[in-house]
Amino acid sequence: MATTPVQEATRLHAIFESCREITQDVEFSAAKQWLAEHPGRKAIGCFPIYCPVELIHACRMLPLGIIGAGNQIEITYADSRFQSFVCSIVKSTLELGFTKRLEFVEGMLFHNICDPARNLASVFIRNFPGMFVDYIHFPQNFASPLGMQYLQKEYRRILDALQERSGYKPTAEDLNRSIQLYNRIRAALRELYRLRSEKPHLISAAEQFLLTRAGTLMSPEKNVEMLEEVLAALPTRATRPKDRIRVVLEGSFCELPPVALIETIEEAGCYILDDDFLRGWRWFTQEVPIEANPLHALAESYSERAYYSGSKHDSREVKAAHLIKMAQDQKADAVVIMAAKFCEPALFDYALYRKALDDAKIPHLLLEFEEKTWIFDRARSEAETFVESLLFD
Amino acid sequence: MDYVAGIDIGCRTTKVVLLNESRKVVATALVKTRPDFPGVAREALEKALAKASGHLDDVKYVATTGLGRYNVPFRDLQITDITCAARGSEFLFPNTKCVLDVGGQSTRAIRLREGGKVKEFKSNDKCAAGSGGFLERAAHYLEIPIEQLGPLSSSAGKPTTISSVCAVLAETEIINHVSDGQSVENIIRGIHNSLASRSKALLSRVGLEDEVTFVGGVARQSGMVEALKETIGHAVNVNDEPDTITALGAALLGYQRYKRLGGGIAGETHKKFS
Amino acid sequence: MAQPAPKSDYQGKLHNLQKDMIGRYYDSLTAASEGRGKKAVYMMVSGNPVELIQAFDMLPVYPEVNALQLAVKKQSLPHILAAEEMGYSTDNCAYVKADVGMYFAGRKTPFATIPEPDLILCNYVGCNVYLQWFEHLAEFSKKPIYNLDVPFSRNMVSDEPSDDDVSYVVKQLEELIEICERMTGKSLDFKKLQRITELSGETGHLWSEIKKLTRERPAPFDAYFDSVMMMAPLYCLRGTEDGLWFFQEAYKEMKKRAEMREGPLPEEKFRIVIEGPPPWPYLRQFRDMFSRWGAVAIASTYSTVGGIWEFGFQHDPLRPIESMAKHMLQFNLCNRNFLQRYQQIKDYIDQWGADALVIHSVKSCRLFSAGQGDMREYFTKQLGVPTLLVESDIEDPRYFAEAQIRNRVDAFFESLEHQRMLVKK
Amino acid sequence: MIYAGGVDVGSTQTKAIVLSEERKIIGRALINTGAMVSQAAERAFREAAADAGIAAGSAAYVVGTGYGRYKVTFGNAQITEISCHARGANFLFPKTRTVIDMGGQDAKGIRVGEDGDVKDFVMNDKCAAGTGRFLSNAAETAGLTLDNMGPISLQCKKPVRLSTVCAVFVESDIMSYLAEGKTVPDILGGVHSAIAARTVALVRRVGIEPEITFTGGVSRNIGMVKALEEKLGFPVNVCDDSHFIGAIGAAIFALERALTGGVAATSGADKAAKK
Ligand SMILES: Nc1ncnc2c1ncn2[C@@H]1O[C@H](COP(=O)(O)OP(=O)(O)O)[C@@H](O)[C@H]1O
Ligand SMILES: Nc1ncnc2c1ncn2[C@@H]1O[C@H](COP(=O)(O)OP(=O)(O)O)[C@@H](O)[C@H]1O
Ligand code: SF4
Ligand code: SF4
Ligand code: SF4
Repeated sequence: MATTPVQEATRLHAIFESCREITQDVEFSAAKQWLAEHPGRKAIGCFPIYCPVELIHACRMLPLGIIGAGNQIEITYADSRFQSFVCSIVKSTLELGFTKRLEFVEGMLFHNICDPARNLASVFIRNFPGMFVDYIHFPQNFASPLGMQYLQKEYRRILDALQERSGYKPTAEDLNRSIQLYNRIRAALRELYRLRSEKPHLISAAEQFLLTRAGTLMSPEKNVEMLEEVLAALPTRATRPKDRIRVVLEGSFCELPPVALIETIEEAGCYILDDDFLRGWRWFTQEVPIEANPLHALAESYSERAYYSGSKHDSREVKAAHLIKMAQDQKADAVVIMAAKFCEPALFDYALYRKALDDAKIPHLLLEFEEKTWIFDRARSEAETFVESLLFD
Repeated sequence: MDYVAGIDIGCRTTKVVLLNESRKVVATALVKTRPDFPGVAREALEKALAKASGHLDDVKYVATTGLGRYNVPFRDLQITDITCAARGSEFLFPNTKCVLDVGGQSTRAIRLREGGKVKEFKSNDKCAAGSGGFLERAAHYLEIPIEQLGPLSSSAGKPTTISSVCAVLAETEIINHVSDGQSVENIIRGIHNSLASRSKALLSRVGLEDEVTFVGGVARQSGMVEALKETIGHAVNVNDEPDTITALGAALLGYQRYKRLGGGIAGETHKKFS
Repeated sequence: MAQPAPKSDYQGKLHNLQKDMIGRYYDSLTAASEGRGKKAVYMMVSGNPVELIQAFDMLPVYPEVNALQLAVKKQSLPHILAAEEMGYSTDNCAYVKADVGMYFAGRKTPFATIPEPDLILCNYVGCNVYLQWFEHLAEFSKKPIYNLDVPFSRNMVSDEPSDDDVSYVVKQLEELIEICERMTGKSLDFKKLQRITELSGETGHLWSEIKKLTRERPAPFDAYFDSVMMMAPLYCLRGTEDGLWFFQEAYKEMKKRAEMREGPLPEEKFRIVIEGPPPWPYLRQFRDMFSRWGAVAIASTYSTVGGIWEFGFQHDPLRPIESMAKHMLQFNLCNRNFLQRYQQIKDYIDQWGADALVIHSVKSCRLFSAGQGDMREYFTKQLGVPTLLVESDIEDPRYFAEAQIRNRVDAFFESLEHQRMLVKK
Repeated sequence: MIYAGGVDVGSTQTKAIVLSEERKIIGRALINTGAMVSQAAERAFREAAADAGIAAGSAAYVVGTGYGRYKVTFGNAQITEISCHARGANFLFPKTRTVIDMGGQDAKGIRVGEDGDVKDFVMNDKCAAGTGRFLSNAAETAGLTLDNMGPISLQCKKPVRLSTVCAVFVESDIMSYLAEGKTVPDILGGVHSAIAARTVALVRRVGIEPEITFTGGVSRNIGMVKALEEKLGFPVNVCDDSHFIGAIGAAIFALERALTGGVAATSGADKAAKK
């Protein structure tokens, strides 16, 4: 295949732009198109952080990342249900429902990440009676094998509920095929992250975020093709390294920062070498093994092979250990904690991070954001100040 | 004579500090900010130059900061006001550990590392309750000139308590106090106390440590300075022109850059003015 | 029209008894902190296996109760600020912040010195903040932690937990027994556990009988403000002879009041259900706002965070472990979903006979409050129950805007009164 | 002839109304509240009485309302502004089911029954964002007056998106937009639409049912009337007396009390009278 660098650059640009479009489309046209092309099939919305998409896919349904509406819609109904001190994603997701934008999905899956999300599931049930809504209890006891065993049973329960909605009863092979497909997606994403941390000028954090986010809104088959294409084109991308500080970013595992905000931080002079954007969609540090009992493989992977997340309370390790390790692995100059406003899991984590980072003498910055914002003056000047504090001597 | 200028375009006032070749402050100037940032920056610069009997051509390097730092076409460098406030404070008071900057629309607490560098900072969020704008409104309501706030507050006997968390709603509270016969002095001191306790909370979040340098226009008010001292229980550094410290920081950082570049860019800067 | 607030605190014998007993409980905390007492187990109030802890002669310590005591005694703010200085956000649950602040201030309070934990038992019932809170305490104290994971009541058709849920919790309780055995060097005395469970069962039963007394008109006590007094013994002394005795006395006294038609206010004009925890730092002021209008709470959801007995649950001495599991899964407010809470409130309104619902929405506790706008919507629009929502906080005195809340309360009762006039006309 | 009065002591402005026995508005007054709340209340009522051509002392019953209602020392009773707005709106527009009140420092939504009784209400909290105060600060920054800001906002082509709803910070936002070269109508359009969106979101909590009556000082601003109508998708009732609705409601309560003598028409007023 002889493509010139110019053609490749245009192609990459086109992919990123189409991802941007998909990401900002609160009408979910890409998903609707898939449904139109696959008559009789259904879509299931996944609320963050982690959702067992393999189960949905094996039931021949389309898993969709329903993760708020970004800064694309005005919240006028959901404010009446959730108070001012609740994070944006809860409200904008509910707003999507009230504005009838979720009528095309068959159902929504929620789980126990935090108290507002917990209550949101009930509010969905009451307000959208026709919708299938289920709530997954992810165990929080990992000190004993009981937690993992319970999760396997919980997956069985969810799978039963899903197959009833889809009318298709998946076999173990179906499940393993889905696991394989998502393994490929996650492997491609891991590879992109690896590449970025090595040569951060090749792909920005914002671009990669767009790729990942758009992937949650399209079919996994299409997603994997797209990612592998990007992966092939990137190494020869003609971009120049810039004089920037190297940071790793943590805290945005659930609510999504606006893309422009990520770009703002990068423009302020940061290379973001690693981050936890859309953590739930990249959940596993290794491939989920292919076993005779796929539900066991998934449950075990959840408990043993997951990235750190503020919603998974693994008391086997000190909280900040993973973060310090991430910063050290990446030889980062600093850590940026980007937490969603009102997000208790992220804000509680910060309290422990702060001390640990100070002790480890790693400079850090806390930025709070709301997905619904569209002006980033304050974040810009905070990020600039932070960069200046590391650069000026 | 060659000059380096630091220009701080705040939301209320625009400040200029001029440094000469040997890094001495030769003039400062202050004008009210208008929406026309380039124009106001230039006007302030010219005002300072007039004091130093200098000419625009003599300005070899311009560093901007503040809200309008990106809107000045003839700048050579833009830096955030937090970095600048830290640098300016450390220059004037070398033992500064914390800086409190209360300007027209924001309050910031900064913790310094060695060398006047920023270690950590916090600013108030989208809410005017802890800023100079609140004081301006209060002055307006109580029908006294803003310059009088400081002295009046200093002479208060029994400060009133202001409990409202909103700058606007606090006005109602102030009105009530007036109609209850509270003296203007006590009320203003009450406002200062409430601002001081908010400032302390912000300072504590970055780690309150002696010495604290107080910058920004509100530091012009003696009563506020006293209230802050009382609340934090430390001495507080202030100078006569606390609102120009951020511009001074910009000028110092600009000077550093200018020296590093060997002065070779003077010609270009010059062209930018025309 | 609102009257000047009558002296409404019920200051009977019970009050002194409560003070006495809780005082003794706090003394045992202080003793433990000085190394002359029992082993301290930190636990959450809602859905806990305190019976098991008592069976091992260990001391239940409730960080939530300590935090609320700090707030009542107006000691919370400095601790909250100290925690915020450490890096906790203004938007984090202030119970946690007050507790963390207090922890680093040497665990000294005006009512007791709180012992360091020997075991941090995070009985995770629905509140995700619990997990964070105890995780942090474990990191600060470097003491062992056990997350006892209680699956959330997420079955929308019934609140009955599945067999898997029950056996999962039972197995974890068995693990916990092993942990306790290791810690105390004693093996579990099953007979003792049975006796304790029996005491718990009787205590819970009496508590539920007391709560049913407020179906009378007038209600003999305020099921929000006065219930609070009875909650501490329920948590701290459940499963003890003392605890049972307290509730026997309480039942006698309340029953007598009911028979004599004595209520907490001179006249019971409005019967309300209150949802949400109280503003501890301003409890008095808050109560007065309702007393002025002759409004008495005849039921409250807050009084069920430690357990729901009034709908028929009772600990069973024959199956102590299973009944603890049931209690943790199903019969406490925190582990129930929002729709189940709607039903609970609806039952109060119907069966206890209430005129209105008051929602006190607190910023700290999103478990309680996130989504109460929807609850308000359900009760006003779907059921036509007059509903008032006011906001403040359980712990952080900075969020109590007295004038605003009062204005709302006044307007609400004004309109209720007005509607009554219209009906009478 | 029996006269009754209503005085609505707002945070910003004090409104007074005199009603005649046959429920006709015969006197009005509007003054700034200022610092001397009691005096303002008295002065407003005196002016209204003068406007009606009666002696201030000849009113049989006076009800005070608004945030400063307890300062209406010469009044016979106090009633919250929520009840008064509902009743006043019902008087001017009997089919009113929803009241949107935007005053100087707060915004309210009230659901009203057929008799003008309050079914449900909500108010904004602790923050002057999205209130009349926000608008008057915006007007001042844009170099306009309250009277012309509304009409000018209607010429808006492409509304800007504000980054803040803080009544104080809105000034710097507007300044930045002016600096960027945005037009005054576009900025004002953005201001009005932001506030309208916030208000509608607030009022939705009580449920929006037509007819909707817009009350309070901000209802005099045509730009806000249009912006609200656009967000609501319904027309709203406004008239020249909309700013006075709270005072009118108070006056009606007062008149009912005066006419029924001992028998309570509204118990609120009744009990207070016995005090
Ligand atoms: N002469 C003065 N006396 C007292 N206070 C003053 C004086 N000048 C300015 N201030 C206060 O300082 C504030 C402006 O501070 P400044 O640092 O200039 O703000 P910014 O940088 O945001 O423009 C005003 O809001 C006012 O409260
Ligand atoms: N002529 C006018 N045009 C537009 N807005 C006005 C006009 N007069 C008053 N307002 C607005 O009304 C507000 C005062 O409303 P009002 O209902 O009297 O408030 P309050 O009862 O709190 O004093 C002012 O802040 C102003 O924004
Ligand atoms: S952003 Fe935080 S608070 Fe909001 S839903 Fe996600 S985890 Fe919960
Ligand atoms: S509370 Fe007051 S000062 Fe703060 S954002 Fe709201 S209007 Fe502005
Ligand atoms: S959020 Fe509520 S239930 Fe959870 S710890 Fe805080 S106060 Fe307790």
